[in-house]
Amino acid sequence: MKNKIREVSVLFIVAIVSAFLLSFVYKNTKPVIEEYASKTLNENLLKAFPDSQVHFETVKNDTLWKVYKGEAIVGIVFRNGRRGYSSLIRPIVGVDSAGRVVKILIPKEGLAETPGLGMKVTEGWFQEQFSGLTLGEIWLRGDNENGKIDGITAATISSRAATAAVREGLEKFKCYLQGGVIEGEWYVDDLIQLSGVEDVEELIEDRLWKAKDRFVYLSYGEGFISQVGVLVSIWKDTVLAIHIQCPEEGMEETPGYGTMVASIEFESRFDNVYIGDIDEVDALSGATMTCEAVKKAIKSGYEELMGGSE
Amino acid sequence: MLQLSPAPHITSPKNIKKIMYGVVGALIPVLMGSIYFFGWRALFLCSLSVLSAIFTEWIFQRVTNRDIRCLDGSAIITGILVAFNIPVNSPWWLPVVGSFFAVFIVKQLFGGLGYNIFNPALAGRAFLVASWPSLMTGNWTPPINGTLSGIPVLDGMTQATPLSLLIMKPNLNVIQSLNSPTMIKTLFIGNTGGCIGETSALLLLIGALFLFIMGYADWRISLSYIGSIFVITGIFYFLGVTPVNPVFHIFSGGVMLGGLFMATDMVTSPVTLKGRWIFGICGGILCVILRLWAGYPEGVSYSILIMNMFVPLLDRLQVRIFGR
Amino acid sequence: MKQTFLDGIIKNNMVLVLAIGLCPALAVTTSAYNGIGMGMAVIFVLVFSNLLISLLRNIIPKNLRIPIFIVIISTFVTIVDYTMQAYVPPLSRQLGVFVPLIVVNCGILGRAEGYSYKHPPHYSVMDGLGIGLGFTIILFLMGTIREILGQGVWLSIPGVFPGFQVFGEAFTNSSVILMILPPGGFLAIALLMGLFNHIRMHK
Amino acid sequence: MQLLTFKGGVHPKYRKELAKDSPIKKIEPPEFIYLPLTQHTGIPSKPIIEKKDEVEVGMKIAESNGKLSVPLHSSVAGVYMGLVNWPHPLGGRKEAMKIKLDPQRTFEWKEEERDVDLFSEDQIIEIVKEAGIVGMGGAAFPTYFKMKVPPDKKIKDLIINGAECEPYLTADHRLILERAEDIFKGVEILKRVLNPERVWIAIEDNKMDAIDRIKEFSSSYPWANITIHETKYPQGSEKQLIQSITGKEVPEGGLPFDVGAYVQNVGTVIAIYEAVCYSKPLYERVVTVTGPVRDPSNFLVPIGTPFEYLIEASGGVFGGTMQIINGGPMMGIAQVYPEVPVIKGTTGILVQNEKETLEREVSPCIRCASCVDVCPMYLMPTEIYKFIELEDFEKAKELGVLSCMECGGCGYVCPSYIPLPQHFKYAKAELMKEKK
Repeated sequence: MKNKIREVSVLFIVAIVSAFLLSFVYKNTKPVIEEYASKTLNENLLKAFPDSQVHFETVKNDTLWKVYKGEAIVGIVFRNGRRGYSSLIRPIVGVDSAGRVVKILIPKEGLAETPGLGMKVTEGWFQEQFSGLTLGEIWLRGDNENGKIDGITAATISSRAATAAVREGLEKFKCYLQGGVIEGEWYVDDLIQLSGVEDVEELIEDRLWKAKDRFVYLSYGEGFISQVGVLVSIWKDTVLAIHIQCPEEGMEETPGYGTMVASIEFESRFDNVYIGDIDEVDALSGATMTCEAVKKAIKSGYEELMGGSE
Repeated sequence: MLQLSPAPHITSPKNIKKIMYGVVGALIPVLMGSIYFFGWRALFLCSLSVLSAIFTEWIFQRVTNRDIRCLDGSAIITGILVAFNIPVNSPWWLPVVGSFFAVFIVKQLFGGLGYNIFNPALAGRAFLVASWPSLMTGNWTPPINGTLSGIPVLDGMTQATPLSLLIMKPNLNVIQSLNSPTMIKTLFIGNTGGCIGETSALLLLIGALFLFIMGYADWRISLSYIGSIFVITGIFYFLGVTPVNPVFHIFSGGVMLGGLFMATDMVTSPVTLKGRWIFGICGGILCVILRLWAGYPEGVSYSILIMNMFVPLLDRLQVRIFGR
Repeated sequence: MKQTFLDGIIKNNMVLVLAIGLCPALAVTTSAYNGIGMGMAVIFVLVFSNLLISLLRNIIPKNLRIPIFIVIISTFVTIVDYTMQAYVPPLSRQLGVFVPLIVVNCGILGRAEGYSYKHPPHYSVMDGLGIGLGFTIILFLMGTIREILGQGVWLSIPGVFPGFQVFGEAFTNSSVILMILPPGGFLAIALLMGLFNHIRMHK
Repeated sequence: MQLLTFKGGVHPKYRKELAKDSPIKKIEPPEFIYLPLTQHTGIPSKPIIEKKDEVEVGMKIAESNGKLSVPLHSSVAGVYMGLVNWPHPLGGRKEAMKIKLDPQRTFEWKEEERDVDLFSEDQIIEIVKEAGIVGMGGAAFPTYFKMKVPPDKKIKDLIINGAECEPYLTADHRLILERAEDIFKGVEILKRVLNPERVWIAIEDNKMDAIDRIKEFSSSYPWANITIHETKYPQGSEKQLIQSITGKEVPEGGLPFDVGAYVQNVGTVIAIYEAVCYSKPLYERVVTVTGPVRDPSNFLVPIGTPFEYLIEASGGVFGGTMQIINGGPMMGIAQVYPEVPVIKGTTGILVQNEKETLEREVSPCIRCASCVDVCPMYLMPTEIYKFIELEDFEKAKELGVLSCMECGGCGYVCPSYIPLPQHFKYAKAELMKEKK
């Protein structure tokens, strides 16, 4: 018994000492790390919207920024992701007030496309093609008559994904250029994005909407700490797309773990999934509870809302 | 003085040199065909590749003090097959590097002739595809004797093989032309875009027939490989999974070259009959999966390389020992 | 002491002889700079964890030694991680998850268990230095091979120095991409291991 | 006409035409005869005469020395010169009884014919043992021992092996042509002892004249079924012959009577007949001398005659002797000394001149699997060979190396000229050592 106490106390002391040491290091490095992060972000934003007189205001963390020149909004910068060949391609796109792409930037970091093929989306010549294009023109030449983008030879998937990420992001966020912000609940701007059209018919207040060719519903699931909201667009039995409430929109899951589910990459895992197969979607490691909450929200919302309306 | 040698005191007329040079001979008509379709550059690249293979082997055997057997024919086969697996307008150094990798890394470092796990030429091709993907998969020239065989030219995609059109989600017109009898005929003759040695199904079949008759290659592997591709794509065609018919599938791309000359490589295929059937069928299934659902248009080389890995396992499928 | 140090570099080389710690060796060695960075991080963790474990070797109870080792090692790893994030962020981004993963690098736990738990502090520090240096050298060599063949440059530091052009512009434009892909890591490690064994056997 | 056959096997060049048409000639004995004490599988015989003793033809000079042993008889009349250490055709030097010929005393075996019906089965077996008869197809297994079938095993198929599958050799072929009736008489004796349900006489289709000759007697001996076999090596191997005829496989490590079969070579059958009916011991046998000799022939040779004497008798070699082989080209053993004597199991002597001797440069195995395809025992020689090279004999055993009968088929087809049978012999020897 005495031995046991000794053993445990040694472990305890070691742990205490290491905790003190770590908190000291953390305290000293945190400001440096944060400063660097904001510096890089600012640099990237400036690359996407090169104008020395502007400043950026974050609308959604890591996703949307408004660009101010003095008091006036002169454009937006957004970041939108689309799955490429083997990773999520997330271009940072600067848009001027006319809805024209100023510049795009696809950072190498976190990108795992095939070197020499898909990785070429990070090359200047590819990104420069986007400058000055409007919504209808952001297509690969082969895919659309108005397309003005030359794909990368032998890397169609990656170039198509990069192009689509820019186009879809532009479509999604262009409302911020007119009138500024859409007022209302957290899901309102995403509702427009998910319904595909601007005028939707509200079937059940704040819960269920009908668009031209799909339904959109809002549902909540019990997460690790809080309720997690999920906006789901669905047609027949197939989930078309989902949007998960992100921390900026009021989700209160464990930062760095639970909140990770509110990523475009995770959301894209639910694209075109049959409702019965929702459980098969891979969870994020470290955020099992929150992922379960999302899945539960999708399923329970479906049963509750769609069951009655059809 | 009497000589002492172990029994048996007579041997069959087959020997390594005959087998190897037999295979080289079987590849000659294909080479001549590709010179006809693609011009003299095909021969140029092929010679470079062969020289590089032989030279690499010679150097290695010289440096490591082994018997010099760089002219036993196996290096020549590897050289030719590496060249057959690259597009004709590749830079000159591509086949040289490919053959070097095939012979040095894949063959000699594993112990030389008979000890390599992977087919050297295919591994060489895989190396080239991974290292210079745009040169290897986006660099097609139409044969000099015609346009790309009557395929409607897509904007921005003038340079494509019939097979690589498939992965670009083509429209109905293209699919119709891919399914047409003219297309099949062109693919059979070989007057189409593709790697140097893979386009002409006819000439490849002639060469392979010679090998089968001489017993230098096993027809079971070829039959099971190509046959399973045909059957599976046939089923998928009727189910609507793949838009093109099975005949197109087996004549396009490298199925013929791979199934007739690469999968049948003695060193890297199983020794038992049962093993060979399984090898061929699984290889065919893999090839279809890779073709239809993987990133590259072609799946032949990887399907065979993957099956190569299973050969030691398949060799354990021993036929029942007599009386056991 | 000197022998301990040299053994750590050659006779007990972590990658080539003991074949442990291969995961970071394969994953981060796409450039020589990355290799050095990873190596330095490992040296730091190894030396300090060895030292501490050796100092505490008479206090640490046998039954609980593994958890205590892990706590000590992970403390130093986290220190390295924060420090790198703060002062060499590009390198930290490049090495990514492999810095935190030093915790489970079996090389470090292996030395703690196999050496410093049984030897006095000065020997343990020397062992940590030697093993760490041996690891760094191999990572540097692998990084060199892969970077030169795969990218045509040598010792490039992201954002600071573009690297030496080794074979000229033409080669850089059509370098052997395979070498900076995962198979290239395996190839490089296999070639180095083969060469090393060849030299050892024929000495 | 349906040809019977087995799975696997090879088709070498047979070259039987060399000696096929040469009738069996009785040869004059040489001056010295060497009779090794080990002429059969089993324990060596024990000499029972003293040095300088006079010996007669057919006189017992050494006796059976244990269960698996047979007596030895002098093949000439002369004087016993004592034991010498003499080359043995199966390799090495072994003890042999040296006999000097007395040319004055010529001799022809002239015992009265005896009625077989007088003897009981046990007596017949005893006669066979005393006559020193061993399997004459090459294996040299004591025949009396083989005839003592365990009482719980019933012989259903008695197979007379006339499928002389070794290339070049024609001794059995000539025996069938010249002494067909004796064969039938010998089989009748065997039939009495073994009491089989069926009797088969198996001959390959490259010996059609022999088949015709046997068929001439089919009316007098209606119990005999003649089976015609595909000319394929090793058709004459015991297990393959049983498989060809009955479709049954002798179990691994088992004996033919495990599947109710009994195989006996035609030469042995004649020896049994002579021993039982004429009380003639086994002191001479038919040997084919062939290859690039001027006059390839089939000799009736006193056992103990040196090889070189027989090669001389067939006219000598042209092209320079490079290799003298005891037996045929597939399984025969190359000899170091030309003076080795003929023993009871010597089926033939094959000579090879410089042109025919193989210059084999061994290449690495390319896994062509020819050996796997031809192995009549369904082994994987290429795999077994790999393990033997690594000295992993246990693994080789697992893969069935002990089933290998060293027929040489794999070595014949190997395009890399790897002496596979040699490796298997080595592995089997090593495994035997371990067992001990």
